[in-house]
Amino acid sequence: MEQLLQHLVNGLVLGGTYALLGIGLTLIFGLMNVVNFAHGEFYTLGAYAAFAALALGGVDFVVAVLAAIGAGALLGALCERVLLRPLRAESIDTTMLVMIGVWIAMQNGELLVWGGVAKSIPHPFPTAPLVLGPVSIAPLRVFVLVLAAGLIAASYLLIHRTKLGRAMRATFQDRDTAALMGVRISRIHTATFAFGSALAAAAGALLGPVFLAYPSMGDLAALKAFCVVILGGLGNLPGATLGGLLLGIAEELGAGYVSSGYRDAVGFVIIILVLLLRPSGLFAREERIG
Amino acid sequence: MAGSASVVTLAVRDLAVQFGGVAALGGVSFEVSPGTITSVIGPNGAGKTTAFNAITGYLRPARGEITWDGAPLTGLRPSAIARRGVVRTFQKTSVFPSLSVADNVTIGLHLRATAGFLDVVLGRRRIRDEERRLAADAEAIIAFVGLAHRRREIASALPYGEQRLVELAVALAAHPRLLLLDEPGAGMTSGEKDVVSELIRKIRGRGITVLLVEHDMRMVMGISDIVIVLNHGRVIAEGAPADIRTHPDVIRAYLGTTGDRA
Amino acid sequence: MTAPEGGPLLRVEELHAAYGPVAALRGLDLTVGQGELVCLIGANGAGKTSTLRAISGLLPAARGRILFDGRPIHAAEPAEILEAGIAHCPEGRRVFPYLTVQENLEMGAYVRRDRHAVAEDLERVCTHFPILAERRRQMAGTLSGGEQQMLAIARALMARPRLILFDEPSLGLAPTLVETTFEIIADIRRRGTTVLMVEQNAYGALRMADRGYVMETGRIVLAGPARALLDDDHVRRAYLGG
Amino acid sequence: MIRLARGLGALLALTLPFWLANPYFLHVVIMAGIFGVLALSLNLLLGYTGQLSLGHAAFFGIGAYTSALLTLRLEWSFWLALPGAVALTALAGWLIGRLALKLRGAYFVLVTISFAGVISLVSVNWMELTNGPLGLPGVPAPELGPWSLRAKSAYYYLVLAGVALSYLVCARLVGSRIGRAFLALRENEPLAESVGVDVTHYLVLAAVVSAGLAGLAGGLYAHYTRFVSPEVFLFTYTVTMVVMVVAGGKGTLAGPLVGALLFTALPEALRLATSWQWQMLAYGVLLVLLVFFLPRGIVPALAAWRARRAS
Amino acid sequence: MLNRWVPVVLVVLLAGALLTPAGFAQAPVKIGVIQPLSGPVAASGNYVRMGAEIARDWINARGGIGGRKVELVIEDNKSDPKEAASAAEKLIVRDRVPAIMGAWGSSMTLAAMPKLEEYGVPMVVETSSAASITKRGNPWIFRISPPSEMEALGLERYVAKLGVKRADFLAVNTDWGRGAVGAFGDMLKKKGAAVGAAEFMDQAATDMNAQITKIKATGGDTLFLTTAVEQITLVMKQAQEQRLGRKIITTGGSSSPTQLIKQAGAAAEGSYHILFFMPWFPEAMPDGKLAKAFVDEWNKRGHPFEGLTEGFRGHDGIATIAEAIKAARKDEPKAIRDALWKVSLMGVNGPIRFEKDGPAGKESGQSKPSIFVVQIKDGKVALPDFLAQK
Repeated sequence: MEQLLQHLVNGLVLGGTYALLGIGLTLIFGLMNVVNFAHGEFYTLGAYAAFAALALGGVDFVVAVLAAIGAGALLGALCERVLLRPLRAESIDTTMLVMIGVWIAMQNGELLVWGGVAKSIPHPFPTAPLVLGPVSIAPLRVFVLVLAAGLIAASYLLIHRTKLGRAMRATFQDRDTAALMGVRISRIHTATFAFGSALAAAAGALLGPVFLAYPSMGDLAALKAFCVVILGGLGNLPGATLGGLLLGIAEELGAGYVSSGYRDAVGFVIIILVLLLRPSGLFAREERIG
Repeated sequence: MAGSASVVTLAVRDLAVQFGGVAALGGVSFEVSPGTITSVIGPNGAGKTTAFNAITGYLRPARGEITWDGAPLTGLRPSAIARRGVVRTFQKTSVFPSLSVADNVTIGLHLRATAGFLDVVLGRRRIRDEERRLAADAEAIIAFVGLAHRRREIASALPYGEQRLVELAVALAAHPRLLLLDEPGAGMTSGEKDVVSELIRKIRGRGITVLLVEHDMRMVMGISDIVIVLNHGRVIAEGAPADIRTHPDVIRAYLGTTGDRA
Repeated sequence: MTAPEGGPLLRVEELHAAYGPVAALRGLDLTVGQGELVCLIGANGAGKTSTLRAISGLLPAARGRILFDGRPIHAAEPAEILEAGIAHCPEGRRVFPYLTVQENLEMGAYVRRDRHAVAEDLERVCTHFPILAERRRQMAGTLSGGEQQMLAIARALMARPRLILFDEPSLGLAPTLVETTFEIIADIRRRGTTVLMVEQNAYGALRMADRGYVMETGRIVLAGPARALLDDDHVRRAYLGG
Repeated sequence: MIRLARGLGALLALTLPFWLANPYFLHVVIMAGIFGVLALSLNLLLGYTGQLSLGHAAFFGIGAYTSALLTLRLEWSFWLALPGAVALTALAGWLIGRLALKLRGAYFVLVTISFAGVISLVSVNWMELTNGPLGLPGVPAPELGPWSLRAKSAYYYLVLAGVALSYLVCARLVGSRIGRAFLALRENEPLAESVGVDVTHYLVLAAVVSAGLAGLAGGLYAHYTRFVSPEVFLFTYTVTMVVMVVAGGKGTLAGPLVGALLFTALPEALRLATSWQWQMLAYGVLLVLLVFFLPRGIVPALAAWRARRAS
Repeated sequence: MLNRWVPVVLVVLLAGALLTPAGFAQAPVKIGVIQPLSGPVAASGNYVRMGAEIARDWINARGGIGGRKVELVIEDNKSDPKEAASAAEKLIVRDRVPAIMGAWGSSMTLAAMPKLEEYGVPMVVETSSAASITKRGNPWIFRISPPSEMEALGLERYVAKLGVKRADFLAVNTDWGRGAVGAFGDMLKKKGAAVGAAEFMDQAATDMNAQITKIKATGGDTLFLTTAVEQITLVMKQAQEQRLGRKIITTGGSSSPTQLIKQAGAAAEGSYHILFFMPWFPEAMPDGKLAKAFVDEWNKRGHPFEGLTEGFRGHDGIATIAEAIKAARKDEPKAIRDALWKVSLMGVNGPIRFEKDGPAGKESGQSKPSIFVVQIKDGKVALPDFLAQK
């Protein structure tokens, strides 16, 4: 029982960050139909941006997270404008291949700039764990969970309460009619990619201090994000959130009670089962965004 | 092309289709007599294409029965229905876009070939003969629809009217005994429509029963033996073209009401 | 900025347009005068919807000109055309099914920056269409067909257009709702907005219109005062052949 | 013109070991051949049926492990083990084809990725069978009667035969009713159904053949490097295959081979052209540029160029 | 317009690859180096490379080998066995190196090994720990790093002093981790200690909470941890968060306690580390002067201090090969192989001398490296009490 509770708490923290990654990807995938293999690289970018701001710029932790978000949004927008917009008429494999190229180039660019040695990102929290009965958790992780929840909530607000978010949802539901309403579809694409990338960068900046920053850190993260997207259904924010939490908890329990070697298989098996039984995602109502 | 006017009929009984609780077809019954050109007409949203989709296995009806040649078609997959000789075309132009006209038609001949995996991989002689025969058949069908000069061109690069002819050729290649045409004249110039009308008559001349959905009344009235009128998911009239044109319910369905509203 | 007194608000000249290889418009000419209600009729596939899509910038013009208020708009983006004052209420209503009624209305005012006036318009539309006020927080996809039509019209009005394009507003509606819809459109015109309407229900549309055009295979084959067209046998033939 | 080029190419391929004295280049060509088989295999699915498998490394790996295990544990001859590997991977392809029958596009992609992920983890964790991450060293080189095919030039001909066989299978399929059914599935599924093409049957068939060919490549790889470890399941192998197919020209017979040659040579060329820090970065940038400027691939671009010149 | 030059560039690159004549430069003595310079274990590979470069510069500063300069030809194996084999092929055939040092991970080394046999070129293995490397009957392999069994044996005499009664294992799911769990488990059982859970983690995994939670439930007293320093950091932090409260012993010599102190902070306190080099107390090494000089040179070059526990391998590997070439008096692979059997030198780690290992007639060489244990105490690296008292 004690062990189960600890596993659940661990899974919750892990799942929160999976959700953050998944939300960004599900928007990009759902709205733009781009299989974004470089998503994990924006996560890595976020971690390094936070490292640069904290260790080299000496700024506050929250400022560093904001800097990472800014860097992610900027590079995401650039990537969309320069590479994806001219290829919008091409097939999904073509854009996927371009993103594979971006993935390889960004990862090796990071290796070149930062070297292969993992960077430890400083943070202002005490290292002694908070103890609640049988469960213990580091203050940093609590902070990460809270901030991740905050960012997820902010994403909801952006999607559901702002003009931009409304236009994004409208575009996803009916592109032509959205254009008739005066929505400039290419701007929506740029905004979506920038927003998704910013969320990935935020996840990187938050998890960087918990883990470490190194060039290939995004690979596994991207894989998990894809799992979350499928679990939740394309463009489905609550689905991605729930999917992230579910995946985090399932992995913890799988590793804890089945076999730690098969830990990453949990996500794959879930994907296969979900796609076979409910191809539109576990929580999908219909395909829609929001 | 085999299958002359025999007792073969398509019978649709009490066909109903629901889309998310809304009835698209609310119990439609009709029959298609062999060797005829039968048209299904009706205003937009009347359920014509829905009926086609249900007959050819692209939609699962909520209830009702479709029999062809005495045997039920309900529940079969489209490819299995095609194998029984019921072949359709689509409302929106539907070709294999990046392939040549000849390749389009040769795909249509799928059911007339027999090559299995091993035959192909081992490169058996029988297969080479079969391929030659298929190529000749494809040529004949392309010539029949009048596209011989286009056979090497990529289907999606053809003008619209000719794409519709490619589509027709593909369907003919599948060896239909009943051919369902979904708006064969849509978007064509009147000259092109005349060509299609003539073709449809020639197809009937080869013993193929034709069932078509069409909006162009000149075309429908010109070639049909029987016209069936659908509105709001039900049959509102059925008969010879001349009777249909003056049928008051049909006029109301199409043009609305003139003076006092019913 | 307005056109010379009495000049047409919208003028379409020799317009050609195509979907890929498929020609949709083949030299279309029509005009809509300030304050008029003009209806465009014709059989399916004649190119009525394509005409509206070309005017609102969704279908690029291959040749020809479209002038709104004397200014060429055939090369403009949909957003610019909307800003110029043309709203398009598309065929099949096309409300955003997973936006609430209110959000759909707000989408209608997407290009407007006068937030206060938008809020006022929102209230005005809601008093005008009480059924929408009732369903304000409901997803538009859950509305009935008639309610969706009201919403689509109201959404187009939210842009404060000078010209509204209606595409088959009566499509798929029960007869009483057709009546209501037509009344609403007539009312919009009475309040000073110019209307160009595509309708399959030809007689119904012609009864309320000032002028009518009959389309066939991408061009105008007949034009005239609506009353005259009502009695013209050509119209019946366009639909039912013969 | 084309025939002359083909004849010259064949002559070149057959005599390569005689004038390409440097075994390092021969090694690069052998690897290109193995990847050529993989690219042909992936192309069958991606290029012809239009379904992208991102789990192809799984078939490659299953082939490599099967052939290695059959020769190591059961001491089968290479000539039996290789068909065994092909058969088992074909079976795996059948399984995936059946599973993903109704899935298309991105969903098909994700099922294949997941399948590869699971198989890869099995290879790491099923110590008794696969020796886990330690891998299987000492995979024997094939023997032909009294001769061992250990020498590079000999193995080259074995791989060449594999490429030729794969190409032949693909070419014959593509030119037949079956290949046309694949194309019909890619081009317009509802229309294909309407003329009697049982698309699901052909999707499964394509998956089976594609997997089988990938298994062949895996077997050839295992007996060439003579060491198999779970890294054969690395996602980068799949990515490399996709790059080869799409950059070379999917849906063409020559495209995958051109892509395989180019993208096996490119990293080696970069090894020479620039220091290791820049190699992968340059690879990524070149890939982006290539796709950006030739989105349909090299072979179709060449064909279009020739057509333009001819007209 | 631009789409013209892309294929042109590619063709030029391809042609360059195929047509550049192989170098026949006579002057320098070439030594091949295969290391993971990119990919997940890039950091370690780069440290080894830095150490190798120090050895090269030192040898050259002393006049090279018989008057010829040493040149390192460095190849990246991208942490991928296929690349390791390709790199070996390229070094041997194109660059014509007479000897190689490599290839860090065991799977990479194992993949490169058939090439050595094929072309008859010796390789000095500086890091790999899988027992099978020297047991396979490849007479071109000379290993200076300890296989896990040897490392476990090195710890054997301290088991009682460390107070290990019931041990659990957490290891990276690779040849190295699996091998260490087996070897240390056997050794502990032999010494009468109980062995509890054996948990594994993916090389790229960052969240090991599940494994830690599971280990926590076994009630042991010691956790043996085998993985790269990044994951050690994460495990230590996460173990602290979960109040695991175990004695942690890291194996494999890659743990770099300095980096752990920096990155894991208090979480690393009290942990023990099996190492093959102690840069904090170079004077305590078998050859104190050499060790001190190496540490100074490393620092002078501005390399990170935490890399020293890996970097020394590069030095020792290159020094060993140089010594063999010197003894052979020519840079010819077979002569170097024969000479390797006779070398006896002092490395940073300690004496290097090869003994036969593996099937008779086709033995590989295995040196017996020195093994050390340090402890992190009060945020500093120290000798454990039971050693310091001596």
